Amino acid sequence: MVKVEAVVIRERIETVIDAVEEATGHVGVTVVEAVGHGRQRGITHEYRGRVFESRFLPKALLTFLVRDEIAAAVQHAISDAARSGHESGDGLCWRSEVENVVHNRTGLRLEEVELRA
Amino acid sequence: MVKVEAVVIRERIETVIDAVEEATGHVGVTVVEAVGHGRQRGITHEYRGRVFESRFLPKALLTFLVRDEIAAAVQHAISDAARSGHESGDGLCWRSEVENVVHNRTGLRLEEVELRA
Amino acid sequence: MVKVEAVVIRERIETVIDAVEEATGHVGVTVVEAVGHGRQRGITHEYRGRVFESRFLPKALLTFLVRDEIAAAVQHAISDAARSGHESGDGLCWRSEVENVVHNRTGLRLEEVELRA
Amino acid sequence: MPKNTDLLIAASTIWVVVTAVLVMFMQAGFAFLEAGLTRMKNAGHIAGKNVLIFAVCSIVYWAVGFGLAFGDGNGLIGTHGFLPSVTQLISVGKKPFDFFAEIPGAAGYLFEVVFAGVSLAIVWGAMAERAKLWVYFVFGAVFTLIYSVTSHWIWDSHGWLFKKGMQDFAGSTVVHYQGALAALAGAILLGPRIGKFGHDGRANPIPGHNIPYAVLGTIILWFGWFGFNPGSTLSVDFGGFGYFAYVATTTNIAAAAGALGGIVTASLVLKKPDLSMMLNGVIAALVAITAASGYVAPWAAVVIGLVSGFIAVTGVIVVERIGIDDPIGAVAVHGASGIWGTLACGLFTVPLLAGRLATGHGGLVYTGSFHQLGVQALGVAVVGAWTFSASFSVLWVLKRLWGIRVHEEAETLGLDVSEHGMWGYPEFYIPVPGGYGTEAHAHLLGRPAHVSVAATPHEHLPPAVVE
Amino acid sequence: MPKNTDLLIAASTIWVVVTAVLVMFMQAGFAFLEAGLTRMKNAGHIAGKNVLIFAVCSIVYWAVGFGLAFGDGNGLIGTHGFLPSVTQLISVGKKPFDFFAEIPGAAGYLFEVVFAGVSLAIVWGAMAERAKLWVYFVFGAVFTLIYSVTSHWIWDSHGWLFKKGMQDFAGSTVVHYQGALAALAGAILLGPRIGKFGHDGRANPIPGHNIPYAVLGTIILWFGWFGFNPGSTLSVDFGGFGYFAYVATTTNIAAAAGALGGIVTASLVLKKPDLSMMLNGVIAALVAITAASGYVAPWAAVVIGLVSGFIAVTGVIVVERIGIDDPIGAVAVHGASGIWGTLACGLFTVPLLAGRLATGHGGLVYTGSFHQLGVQALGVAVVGAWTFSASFSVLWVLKRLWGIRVHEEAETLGLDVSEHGMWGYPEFYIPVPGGYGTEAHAHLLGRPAHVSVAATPHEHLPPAVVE
Amino acid sequence: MPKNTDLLIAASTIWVVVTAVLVMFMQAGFAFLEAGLTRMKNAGHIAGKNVLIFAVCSIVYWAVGFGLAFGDGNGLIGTHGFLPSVTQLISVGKKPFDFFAEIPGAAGYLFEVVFAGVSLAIVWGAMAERAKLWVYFVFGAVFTLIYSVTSHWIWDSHGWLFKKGMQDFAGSTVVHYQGALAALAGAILLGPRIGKFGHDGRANPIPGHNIPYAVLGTIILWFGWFGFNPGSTLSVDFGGFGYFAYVATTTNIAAAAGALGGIVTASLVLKKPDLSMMLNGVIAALVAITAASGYVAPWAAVVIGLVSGFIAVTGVIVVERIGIDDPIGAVAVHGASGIWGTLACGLFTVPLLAGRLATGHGGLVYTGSFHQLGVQALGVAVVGAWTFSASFSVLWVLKRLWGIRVHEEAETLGLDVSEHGMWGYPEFYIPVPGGYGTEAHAHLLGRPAHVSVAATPHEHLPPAVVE
Ligand SMILES: Nc1ncnc2c1ncn2[C@@H]1O[C@H](COP(=O)(O)OP(=O)(O)O)[C@@H](O)[C@H]1O
Ligand SMILES: Nc1ncnc2c1ncn2[C@@H]1O[C@H](COP(=O)(O)OP(=O)(O)O)[C@@H](O)[C@H]1O
Ligand SMILES: Nc1ncnc2c1ncn2[C@@H]1O[C@H](COP(=O)(O)OP(=O)(O)O)[C@@H](O)[C@H]1O
Repeated sequence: MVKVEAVVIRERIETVIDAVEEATGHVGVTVVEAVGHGRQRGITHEYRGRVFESRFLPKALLTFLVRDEIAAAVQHAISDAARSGHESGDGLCWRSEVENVVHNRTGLRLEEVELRA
Repeated sequence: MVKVEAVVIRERIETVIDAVEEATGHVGVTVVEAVGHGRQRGITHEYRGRVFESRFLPKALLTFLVRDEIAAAVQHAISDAARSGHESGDGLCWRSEVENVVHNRTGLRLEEVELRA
Repeated sequence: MVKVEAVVIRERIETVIDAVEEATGHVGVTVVEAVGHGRQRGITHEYRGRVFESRFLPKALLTFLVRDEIAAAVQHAISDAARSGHESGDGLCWRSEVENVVHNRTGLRLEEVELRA
Repeated sequence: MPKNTDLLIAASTIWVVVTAVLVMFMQAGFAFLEAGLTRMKNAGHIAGKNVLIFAVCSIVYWAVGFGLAFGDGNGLIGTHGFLPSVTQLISVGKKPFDFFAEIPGAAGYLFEVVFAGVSLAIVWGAMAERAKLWVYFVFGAVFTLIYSVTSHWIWDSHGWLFKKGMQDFAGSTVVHYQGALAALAGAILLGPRIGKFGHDGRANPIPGHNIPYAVLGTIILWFGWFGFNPGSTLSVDFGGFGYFAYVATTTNIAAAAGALGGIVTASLVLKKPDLSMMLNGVIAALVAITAASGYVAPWAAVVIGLVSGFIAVTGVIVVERIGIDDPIGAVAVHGASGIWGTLACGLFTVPLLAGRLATGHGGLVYTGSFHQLGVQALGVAVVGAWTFSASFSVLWVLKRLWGIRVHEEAETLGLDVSEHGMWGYPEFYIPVPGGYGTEAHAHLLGRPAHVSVAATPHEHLPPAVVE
Repeated sequence: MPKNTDLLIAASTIWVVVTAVLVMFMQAGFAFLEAGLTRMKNAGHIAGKNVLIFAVCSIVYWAVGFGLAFGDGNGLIGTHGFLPSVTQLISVGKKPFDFFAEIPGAAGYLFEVVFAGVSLAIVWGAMAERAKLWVYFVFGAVFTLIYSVTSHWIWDSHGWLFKKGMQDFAGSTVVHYQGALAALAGAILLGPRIGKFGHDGRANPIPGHNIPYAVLGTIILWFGWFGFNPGSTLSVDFGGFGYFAYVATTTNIAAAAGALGGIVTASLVLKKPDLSMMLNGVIAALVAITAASGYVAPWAAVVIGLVSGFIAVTGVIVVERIGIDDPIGAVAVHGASGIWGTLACGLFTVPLLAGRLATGHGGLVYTGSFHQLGVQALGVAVVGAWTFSASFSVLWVLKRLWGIRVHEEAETLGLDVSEHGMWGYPEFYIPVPGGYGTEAHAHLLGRPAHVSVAATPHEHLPPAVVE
Repeated sequence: MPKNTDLLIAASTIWVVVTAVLVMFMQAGFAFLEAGLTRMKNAGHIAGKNVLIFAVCSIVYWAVGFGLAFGDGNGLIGTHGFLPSVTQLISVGKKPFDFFAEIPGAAGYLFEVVFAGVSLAIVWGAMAERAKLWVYFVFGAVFTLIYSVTSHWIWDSHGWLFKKGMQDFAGSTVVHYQGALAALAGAILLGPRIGKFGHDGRANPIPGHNIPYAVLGTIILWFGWFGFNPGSTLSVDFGGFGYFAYVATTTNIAAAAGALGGIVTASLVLKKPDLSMMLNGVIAALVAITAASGYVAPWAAVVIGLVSGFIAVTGVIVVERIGIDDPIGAVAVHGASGIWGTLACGLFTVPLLAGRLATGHGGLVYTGSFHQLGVQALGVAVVGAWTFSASFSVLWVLKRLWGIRVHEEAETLGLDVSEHGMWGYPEFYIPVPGGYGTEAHAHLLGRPAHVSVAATPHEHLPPAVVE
């Protein structure tokens, strides 16, 4: 199968997940809270007269394990839905091959489980 | 080497780690708190008379970097130990190739470090 | 492109990121708080006369998506900067191939975006 | 050798000052109840604004409010005692503050200003998580005056509603109902918080972030209410020597019944013993018994409390149903229950006690007469009209002129960081992967001098890395 | 022109009501001490239940308990003053509450009900994190009655133990030891929390989630104790005019010594200055000085406090050793130290002060006689037998009939969400990847109308994606 | 039939004990203000140490301090009343404590010891997050004595500064300025926290972890200050019967003005209405009005408060500029503002009130004379020299002998876990991936018996895994 990973702004997590489901019918995602640093500048804070910046911004890291044939469509849906219209910070989306994806509950391969569903 | 990743319920994190060690002698894991969405339904909450559901459930994402020969046994041990008996939510386990795994402290390849140990 | 991942101690996160930028000019990283278990022993706590140990130690998981040609230099910079001088716990650094890295905001491939920048 | 009148002044002043101080502490109760029932991202702002508005109130009430409310004057307002002088404050029972017969004017100010502060604290509960900061200054000052006028009507011996024999022992109407009226006006003009109502119009729950805070706030309020009601005797002998102990007893019994009424109603109506509803039940009961505490029998206190618990739970839901977003339930808890408490006097006042306090007459269940109930209803109606229209108009003007609600981004980001530049819990928000409690990052530490402790890394490095 | 007796009533009532209010506030102290020393997942429930049980207690004590304890009656129980009338509550020194000579019956109720509430709060400390909600209602009501009977024995002028000259100035035995006995019964019948004892039987630490809460709780308790002990003079002249100030002094000195005893013992025995143990030391000392505060010299207060600190630390460990899971250490802190304080009177009571308070005689170190020590020991033994057996039987029956412990899943998930439907800190638990403070997710906001702001995405998309 | 003098003693003792109790509660205020304005990793330690040092202070003050300060003696120190006896504590207006004319010696001890505790609490604010635990014991004891000497000079009727007519009604100089002087010495000798100043010397912000805590702390302090200032009449008739109510009024007005002064200054100078600065403004104003509360007119209280708010904000910044790391701003808030309050008497004291209190004369604005201002300045200078040098020397010696600062690792890890073995919020720190509220991990639960519930896993496993 293919592992599609994406870094998105936190406000868009559910939008992205819904977009993937609408576009490809795929259900199943694991989400991790992340912070990122990129071209975008960090947030400015003030405390007792001191102004300072955090170089990191809150993001989320999404992992989708999907059938090879829908991988491209999933990526498309993600980067489309992740787009917020801000000048910066919408993150990335990429994919890689993974082998032998096992479904813990049944011990079967995920493909089979998804077929049965 | 091989990177074995697994999504498991949080209660089973240590059980899974112990199972891997027992089965293959492998020590070394990195754990991240995650939340997941899959076939399973989310939790229902009530507050001031409103009932609502969170579509996400708490999970953990485990990453094991292991020698190629034990990868299969590690996966086996994981999905076995991750099985909770609930109807749903036990997660997945998969693997992929990784190159040049460097051990930061010594700068050596992890294989070598493990051999020496 | 190449995905370089690293597990480092939290105090070194920014040192590592700066080292990568200095060595290769690469900007862009996604950071996740993790806890790890390896050769190193955990922390000891005391509460109301009971001493106990947590087998896990706080770490961070860094993900860099980089151009193939600089991957080696990036890994070098990481494991170098991650070295703390403690006897243990400095973590790992590895890499793997990833395909079709899309930049969400523009929908372009990340390579192109980086070229333009 | 002190004279007995001196000793009476001493005892009365001790009593009034101590109870005033208890009431002042209710600001901490409101701060934590409100912060607990709202979101983390606004916690510092919500808690901190209680300090701010009590400050505004203290100054304005000293300058103008106290004179308006308790200075000599006519049936509508007090016309003397503005910016009171040292002598006016230290003398006892002298004009313009002769309303306070056994305590110095200063004790009168202290006791009455903390009441104004409570009424003001209620206002913001319903406006929480979206109002602009400066609105607290401006409307805080204006409401203090609106409040002062009403308190003159009902409490001052020249007040026209007082003369009609209206019974509002410690202010179910004056303090709580009034606060709720302004809160309602504010909530309507502000509109609901982002995300409170879905596109289908269904209300979404926005859970408060810290129930232990809400519990602490509620216990502090219960505690402070022992100053609020018993202290309203304004002396040690009003109603008889030590009568205030009786007032404290009805207060405690009603509050207890309110907790039970609230949690039972929640269990039956909502199918869950919602803790925030139990706490609302306690406060609603305290609000209701405020008017009645000096007038009713213990059994009536139980009834008043139980009903208040029911009002709190159902009231919160009804307010939400009609599309008003009241984060902490101020309209139901202080408004609906304040009305209930005021009317309850008309039902349950014991003639004997009405006599002892020389205010109005016995209630329906004792006298069979609707007279007192009528007086109470009149008060509720008049105050409702005056305070709501006054508050609504002022806030409406402020909204038209400068706007009273923060921008969408500010609200989404949270008022702590957008209005004050820093979160209430920075270590949960400033995205520092090093995480809580470590500051090992560039903007605080400066770069560590050396990034490597290995002699020369290259030596150890595997060819694969050096290539 | 007030009469001197009126002024005496006024002053005494002020004193008793103010101190009663301080004691009532101890509920916040217990709520935060207990919440702080238990886990996040139960924080709302733990804090909230203190409001609930104080409510139950207030109603039950008004209806029955107060009469049982202080109404006219025989040596075993009071038989009058149930559901007291208005007149009974406002009159001073009249039957059935003539026990209270210088304050109205209402002041008596208020002061005594908050004591019952404290005793009840102690009970639940040892039962924390696993008891069912309804048990609080039922056993709360029952224990209030058990408590009332004992307090009649020791405090009421007709009480048989009082007649024997037992010295328990403010209730080391009546309030604290009793609460601990019920707590012990509850902890035994409930069994330990999941995970408290490993398969090897070794106790596992389950750290409390918030030490600052525990500190706040402890300071609030220390604060409230200045009502608890000094207020027990029930007038301004018992022991001499202003004698209550002396009681406050011994209380403060003992508490201070308790903190030092606790932290030093912890440092020596546990090799760490455990903060929770220092706090337990303070409370244990306050518990011990409760009986002795009116009877002993300052140096004795220091001794009592230091020993209490030692008892707290070692007691907590011993209780754990014998396999009892007492999350906040109620059995050691209120039980063991309550016994110590009661017996300490038999050792250190100053004859002069015993005389002034007209209760019992001097202690061993002054009189060389074991008499008073014997009386104290008798009281401890009798109350121990009565309260433990009564509490154990009632809880045993409840357990047999309906079960008093929540299900395993509920306990693992936490009582906040399982019993009340919502966590005490929702933003830490509701798994929302958007994280604290953002509600930008489906179940609250409804889907955003547009998911893309790019003109038509396909144009920009690389072939690789469109294929 | 009580005599009027008895009733006077009763009333005065009630007043003094109640206000003393309010002041004692200020320890909770400092605990939460300090914990709120420092980091999570030190929260338990910061909060807990307030209990510890108040304990040390209570014992030392009882043994030595009280005699030094208020026992009979000469102009420099008291020489009697150490380890006071029962009789000395229960008798009224008798040697060695005849300074307290209308209350028992015990009431005197209680009221004065809580003041010493406040002064001591201030000391540690500036030393927060880096001092060793034992230093609290040693320096806590020493400072209590330094403090006692100064309080004798200014407050005791034999004190040489008192005889000069210095006006310090409740201790802007004695309590707050002194505490700040020791705090300054400590902050200098400890040096800044790791990361406070960058390599370029620029100060880095280290945000406090919990603004709601800081708000609670501030409101508790405001609440407690109603004991602090008004209670300093030490009777019900000093300045006239019920005069203390006037003191409470100026206190409240000044505090309110301080909040406004603080937030306005912050908005103008810092361009943000920083909440922590508003809170500092409140406290600075309370500090300043402490000396003046009995002497000045309401309008002057407003001026004093506004200026204090300005001093708090600018002072905090200046202290940081000159390279001193004072985490909660003690030096500015208690030091600079304490001086301001003391001098303000020289400016604004109303002659009438100076007369009523029979201390010093009217201020510059009324009398046109610089006399009182001179006396005030003298006091400030002398106390500054004495307390700073004494504190600095003692801490300098401690530093030389054993070191007063924790090791770098301990400071980085946080004092909770390094000094006490456990974090103040364990569930945020103990790295348990199971996360908050679940203890399902080996070191607590012991291994689950079975790891699999599937019949025999191999059957289901895909060939790829079994190979
Ligand atoms: N090369 C990279 N490797 C890993 N993560 C990256 C990389 N570039 C960007 N990211 C992630 O994407 C987020 C957005 O990137 P950023 O450059 O700020 O957005 P934009 O390119 O739209 O300005 C970053 O915060 C980071 O989490
Ligand atoms: N296709 C997927 N990609 C990524 N994560 C997945 C996928 N399917 C499931 N998961 C993860 O596994 C968890 C359990 O999946 P779920 O479908 O709920 O379990 P089950 O299949 O046993 O019902 C999910 O919460 C999610 O974290
Ligand atoms: N085989 C592995 N797979 C995944 N993560 C690992 C592995 N080995 C180590 N780690 C990560 O690296 C961290 C440091 O490893 P550890 O063995 O403690 O360091 P050292 O080898 O320097 O003693 C661990 O806490 C874990 O997070």
